[in-house]
Amino acid sequence: MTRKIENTLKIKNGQSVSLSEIPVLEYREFYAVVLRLLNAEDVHCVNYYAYPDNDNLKFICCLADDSAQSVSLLSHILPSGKGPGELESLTRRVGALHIFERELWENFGVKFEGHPWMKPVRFSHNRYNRIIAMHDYPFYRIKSEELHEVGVGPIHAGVIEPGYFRFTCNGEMVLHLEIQLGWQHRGVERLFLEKPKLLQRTMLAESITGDTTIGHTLAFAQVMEGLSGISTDSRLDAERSIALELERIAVHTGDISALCTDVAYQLGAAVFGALRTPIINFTQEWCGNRFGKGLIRTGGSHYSLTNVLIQKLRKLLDDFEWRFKEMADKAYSLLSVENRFDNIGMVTNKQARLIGAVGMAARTSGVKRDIRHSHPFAAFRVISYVPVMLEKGDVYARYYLRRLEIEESINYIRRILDNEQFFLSETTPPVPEANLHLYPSSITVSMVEGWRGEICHSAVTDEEGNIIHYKVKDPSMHNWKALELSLRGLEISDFPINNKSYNLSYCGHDL
Amino acid sequence: MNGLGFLLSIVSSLLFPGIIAVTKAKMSGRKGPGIFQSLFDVARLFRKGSIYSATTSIIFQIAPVIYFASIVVALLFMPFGQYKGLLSFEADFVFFAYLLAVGKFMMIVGAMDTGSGFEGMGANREALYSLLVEPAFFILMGSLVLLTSHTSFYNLFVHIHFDSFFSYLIALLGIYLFIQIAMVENSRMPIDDPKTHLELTMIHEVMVLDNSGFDMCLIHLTTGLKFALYGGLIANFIFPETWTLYAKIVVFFTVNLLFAIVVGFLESCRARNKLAKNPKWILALSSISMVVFLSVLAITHKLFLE
Amino acid sequence: MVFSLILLFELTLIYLAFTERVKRFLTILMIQGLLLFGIAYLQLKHINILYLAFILSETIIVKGLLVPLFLNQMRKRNNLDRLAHSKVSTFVTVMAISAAIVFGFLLSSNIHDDHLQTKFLAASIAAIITGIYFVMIHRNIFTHLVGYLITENGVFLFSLAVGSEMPMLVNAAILLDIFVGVLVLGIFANRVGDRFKKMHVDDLAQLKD
Amino acid sequence: MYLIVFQFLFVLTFGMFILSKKHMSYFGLLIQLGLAGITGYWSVDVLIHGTIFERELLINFWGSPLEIKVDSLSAFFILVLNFTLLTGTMYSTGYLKPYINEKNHVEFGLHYFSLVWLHISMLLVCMLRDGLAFLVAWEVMSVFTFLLMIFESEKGETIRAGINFLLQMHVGLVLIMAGFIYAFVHTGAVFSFDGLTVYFARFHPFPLFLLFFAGFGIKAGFIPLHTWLPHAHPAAPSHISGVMSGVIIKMGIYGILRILTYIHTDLLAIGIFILVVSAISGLLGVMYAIVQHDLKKLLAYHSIENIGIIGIGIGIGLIGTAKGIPVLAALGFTGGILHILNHSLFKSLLFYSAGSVYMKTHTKNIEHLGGLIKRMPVTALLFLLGALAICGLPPFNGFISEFLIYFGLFKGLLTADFQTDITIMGTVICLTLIGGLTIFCFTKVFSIVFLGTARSRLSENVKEVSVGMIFPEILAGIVIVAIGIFPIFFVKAAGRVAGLYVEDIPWIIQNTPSLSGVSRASLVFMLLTALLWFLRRTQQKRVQIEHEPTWGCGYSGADPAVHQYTATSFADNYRELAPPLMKVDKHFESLKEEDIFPRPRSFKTETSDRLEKNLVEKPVRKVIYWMERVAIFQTGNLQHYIMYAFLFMGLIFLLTIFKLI
Repeated sequence: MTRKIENTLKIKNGQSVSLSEIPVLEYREFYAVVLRLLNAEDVHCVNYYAYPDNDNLKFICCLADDSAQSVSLLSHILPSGKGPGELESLTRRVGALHIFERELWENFGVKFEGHPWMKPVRFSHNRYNRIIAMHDYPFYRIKSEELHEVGVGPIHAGVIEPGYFRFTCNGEMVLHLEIQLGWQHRGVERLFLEKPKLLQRTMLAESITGDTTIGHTLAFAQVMEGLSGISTDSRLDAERSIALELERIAVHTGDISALCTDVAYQLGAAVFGALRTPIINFTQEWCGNRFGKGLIRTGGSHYSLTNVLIQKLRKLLDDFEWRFKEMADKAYSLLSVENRFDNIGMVTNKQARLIGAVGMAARTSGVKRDIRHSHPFAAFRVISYVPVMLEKGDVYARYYLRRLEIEESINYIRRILDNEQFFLSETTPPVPEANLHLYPSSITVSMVEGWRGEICHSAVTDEEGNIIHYKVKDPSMHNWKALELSLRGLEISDFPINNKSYNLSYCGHDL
Repeated sequence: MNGLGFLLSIVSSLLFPGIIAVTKAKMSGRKGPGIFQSLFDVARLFRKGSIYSATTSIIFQIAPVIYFASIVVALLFMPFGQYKGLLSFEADFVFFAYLLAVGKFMMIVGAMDTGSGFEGMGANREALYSLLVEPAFFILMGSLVLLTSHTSFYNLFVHIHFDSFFSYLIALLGIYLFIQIAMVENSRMPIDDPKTHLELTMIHEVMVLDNSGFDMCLIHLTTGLKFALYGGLIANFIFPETWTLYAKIVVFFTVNLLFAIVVGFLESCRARNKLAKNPKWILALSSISMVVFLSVLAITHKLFLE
Repeated sequence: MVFSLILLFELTLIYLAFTERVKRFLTILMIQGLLLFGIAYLQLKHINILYLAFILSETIIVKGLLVPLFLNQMRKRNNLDRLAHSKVSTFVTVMAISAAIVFGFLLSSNIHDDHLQTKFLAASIAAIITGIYFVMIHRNIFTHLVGYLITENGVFLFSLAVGSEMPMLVNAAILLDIFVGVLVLGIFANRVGDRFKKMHVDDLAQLKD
Repeated sequence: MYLIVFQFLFVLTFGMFILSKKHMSYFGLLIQLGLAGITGYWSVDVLIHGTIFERELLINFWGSPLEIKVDSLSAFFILVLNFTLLTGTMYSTGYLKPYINEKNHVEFGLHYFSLVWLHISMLLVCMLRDGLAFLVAWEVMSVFTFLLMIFESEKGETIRAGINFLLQMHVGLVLIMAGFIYAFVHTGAVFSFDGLTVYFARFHPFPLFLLFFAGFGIKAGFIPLHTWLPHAHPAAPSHISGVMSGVIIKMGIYGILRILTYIHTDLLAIGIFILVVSAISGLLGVMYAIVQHDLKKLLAYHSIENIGIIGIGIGIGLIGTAKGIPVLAALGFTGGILHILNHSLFKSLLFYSAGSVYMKTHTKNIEHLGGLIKRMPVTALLFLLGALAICGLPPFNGFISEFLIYFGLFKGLLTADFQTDITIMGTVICLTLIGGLTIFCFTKVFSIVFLGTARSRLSENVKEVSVGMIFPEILAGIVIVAIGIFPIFFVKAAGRVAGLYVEDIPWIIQNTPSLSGVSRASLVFMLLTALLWFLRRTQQKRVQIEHEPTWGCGYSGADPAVHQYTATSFADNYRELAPPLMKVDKHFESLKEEDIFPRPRSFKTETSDRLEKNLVEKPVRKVIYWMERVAIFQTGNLQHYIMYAFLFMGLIFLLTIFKLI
């Protein structure tokens, strides 16, 4: 399966390989290879991280090739002589890498020469430079005495997570928006190493971001399964996919409701808000938790999707679809709503590519980036999924895409339920593993398309099979930049609906 | 008896926010707060202490007082059928409009006193929109002056007659304009959404972010009073002269109730305007009132059209 | 009664000025067609029943239904749901159209002619100016068409202004009306409908006739 | 007796130079008090009894005795200018204190000498009827204004503005002179104002009126003749700006009003002309004002706006007279004339308090100010008073004059014909827009300058100005409130002046109930405010009061100076509405689609007066360009000049041969 081409190691989504198989390049060569690979349209960087390896710093870069359905791994080593080293920044050439290099700089003090936007990512507790504090964030300032700044956060009027937004404005027009995050750094990645038990780790994955429980837990489970060589049966795959799509439907419906609230369209807000409830109630009936906590476990499941539940689900979907359509027809053709969303917060296709947008933010700008399609996992390997695409990249597109994706997800769940091969056996899925023996000196990259976009988890083990590095990447990491871009030259009053239209995760970014 | 309009308006003002809230709740299928909830809120605020920003000066403290006083004095002009307002005089509507402007001036300045970007935003928008809505009000009043040959609120409403189909149309347009002007003056939908929590898109509510206690209590009361002000005008607009006092009182409250329900309804069934659209929207009100004026010219046979 | 309808017609022009949606334009066209139907009926009640039937069916069917529905089809087919772009700010447009309305009244109040029904003239002037102004400020070919149709409504009103004396002229105007309508629609159905099916509004703008 | 003292005071002014610098202002004030007392006495007498006061001065002028004549128009202006000049001199005592060491004795003496003589010349302008004497007094007024203006002559900007002022005043003078001469040549009547009666009775008055309007309009600052005004006001010391805006530009209005007393035909055309020019001045004045960053320049543009309001009153008054709508005529004129007084009060107050701010912070750029109310509370509150008054808000004086105009307009609606109704409605729209825009502008100015936190070091450590500077402001403030609450007395005085234009003024008496209604409502409003304030105080005694920083969403690292609205930002929202009129150049590098990480940038706006650019700067540049072309010939080489002479002679020779000359 694994092949070595162009000094890289190509693996599949969720596959585990031995560390030694990953080619270690000179930085100059690494630089050239990464640039060459990223030149292709359908290759993007899903993760780029480093971990201390025998006093050195080992950098691992994962580049996903969407057309070949493979992930290329390559690495380089920065010997730690006297203090942190200095590398030439890749961001200058590929903007999308900015967040990874900033993270590396923040955590290890590695200087990236020529990086245009070297700012702290999340003020992690284990950051290299502990002197810099929250209120020292180096904001971009436009030199003028005629502009005013508006600072919003970290405590918001709406009950949302903490984040600080600073707008540099001329009157109503926003000239620059800068987002400072990192108000709730919990040290999730370090906790993965500190908590030895699988259950602890699973629960940790469940709470990376509360609204994407299924997505993150699934990514985690895939990592564990990959590292321990467990293969899942088709029934489990189907259940996982259904859970993922249900989560997508629920959150999207909630977001549509929230968008309606933000433009003061009360009817839409109330009805969509109410529509979300039966979906999450079904999840509760299935696994006991409305947000799907406890549903996804490594190697198996405690809660089988029984025939009774399947019948209920079918009925629920029929009911939901009908009611959703009725309200959506109204909400999506109401001119006052359309007027409010239209033509604002545009992120062009070019910009989306430059910043490496993922998930919805990418798909609304015409960038076809969907892990379900390009790196299929679970049931998506069997029944292919065709992503929904929009071109314009404005708030309306993001509002509209949610509707289309909900409809598509309903269809997809039906296709799984209708597919005989998944539910042939009456057998319940295997009981989840309690203790795992992980492959020594291995690495796994697991990707899942959560409702927000691609989630990437990656783990590295040492010679004894202990995890020595666990890396989580939430789609928000990329997409916060899209929010910044879409505010350029926009009216400040359009910020809330823009923010809501992305609905990015604060804790997923802060970790 | 001249103060009847004033008294009735005060009564209806107390219920206004409650009725709007109940309507909105019913429209979205919620149970919603009780009608008197807003009054409890006001009472609670009255008992509360205040927090002042250290940046503010006396302007910030006196602004709500003047704002409230301006609306109350404006209500003193409110006629009721054949009873004059307490302070009625000729061309009193000019004083009325400028008095409202005093309150607004002070609120804007008071908001700017906090030195906050949010409140600056709200103040700026309020200043712009209230300046744009003025012409609509004056043209409408000019049309009524022309229609009735009188220049005080009391006389305007006493002498207004609707007889032909055409004059009913004018009456309808007049009511429409009064409602929309009220919406702009009160920063309600579709100009502004008072229920939103988004500091960046609000107008009036963001201006009063730093107010608390007694000041906030006055501001809350003023919201109702302002609605009652326009509700009262609309009610006066449609009273026929011949009705008895009791019928008028019933109609007065019905009109106010309907007005509140209409506001609640409007706020439920549409999205608010994009902020950049508001100036145009408000300007269109002036255009509509200009058409009303032209048609009044036609009714009074100043404009001879075959 | 007739004057009330004319008044409503003027209001549709103001509405036209501050709306920015293609969809809304069509609603306005439809309303205008209905208003014209009413006006024509009330005004021409006394003429030959055949003529009347002809004129009425023309206003309600062609202006009120056929044209807007057809345009709506076009809009859907070409995905023209978005904003109608214009070079001039809406703020100026509202003022310009209000000025046109006042101008119409001022001008027609100064004309004293026994053969002229000035109340139609006032609205007609306003509508013609609005239509032309609309064509001038918009980049988009579709909105140009709306502008033409508004102008055409103005011409219809104008023919009513002189119409009671010269019923033939009314007929001529209406024939012209239908002719232009059909012609324009035909052209658009061919050009926009098929060849540019997938094109965006902005691309259409380059098509300027 | 009074007359002799009056003239003796002229001579006494020369004593100014023998005094020490400290005492000059008091001496000037004394003389001015004398002048004001005497002329005020005459004027009050004239206004009360409606008589005309006539005397001959002792001075012989051009061989004949110089006659002074005070009618109600002159009397009204004399009272206005006396008050403003007195407060101006009082204010200057404190304002010029820092300059005592900087300026030498002659400079200082000249300043006060000019101030007193400005007073004298203005009084004479109002009193003289003889054409030539009037022109001399007019010229003297301009020259002394110039001298006063260039007090800070070490600044290049001041000199430039001063010369610009003097130049434009001379253009005005030439136009007025041309008017007199034109009338004189055509009729042969006396070379004086009274001589114009003959001309206006015989010929179409409009063309000649236009000439006079252009001449006086330059002084008054009607758009498009306003271009000197926004430069002169900021350049002059603040007491002079106050006087300039308060009364000097009103002399232009005086001239126009004086001319109008002689015109009895063609009033409709003149009325509409004045109305249109004034409406444009009013609207554009305030629109330009909003985008200014220079405090005094902004106030200068507001002078243009208020001249517009005065003009609107006069314009509709004339239309009313012409159309036979007495109520429109009476209320229009009364409102316009009362606004002359009102504007002089609140505008001088505003300029004085702006001057105090400048004196303490040394900057006129409002983007550098902020939070001054805590350091200069009295100045701030007086400025607020002036701001409320200039916005025409009750219960202050600005409202009264605007109310009269509105009242006249709405009353006029009833009896007017269709076209007049449309005109009236147009005027109403203009007035409401002007009112609204003024509120927009003054909420901006007041809050940016006095509220919030300091935007720069300049406004951080300042102190309140001396009592001597506050006193004249308080005087003006008292009159502002007095007119606002008890308007009837002042309206009657203005009505007396309006009587010159309108046959009888029964309407003034008829609308007094309305005015007393206004004062009653104003009193109720003030009482209610006081009552609520008292209630609030008692409530606050019982509850807990805390002081915290302004709500900033819990973020501690923000700089409060940058996180508040700036003047540019405040104005920007409105500017978007009228981009063709408001040319504001933004110097700001915009980003391209692919620039996802912005480069270091800066932002700056620049406002330019489009009218000034197109009407003055461009033609002047054209002229200079052609001058320079001609200057090629001026080589300074003798041979060349001789050659020119030969060429010229040759040309003459040729032309004669071909019988062309």
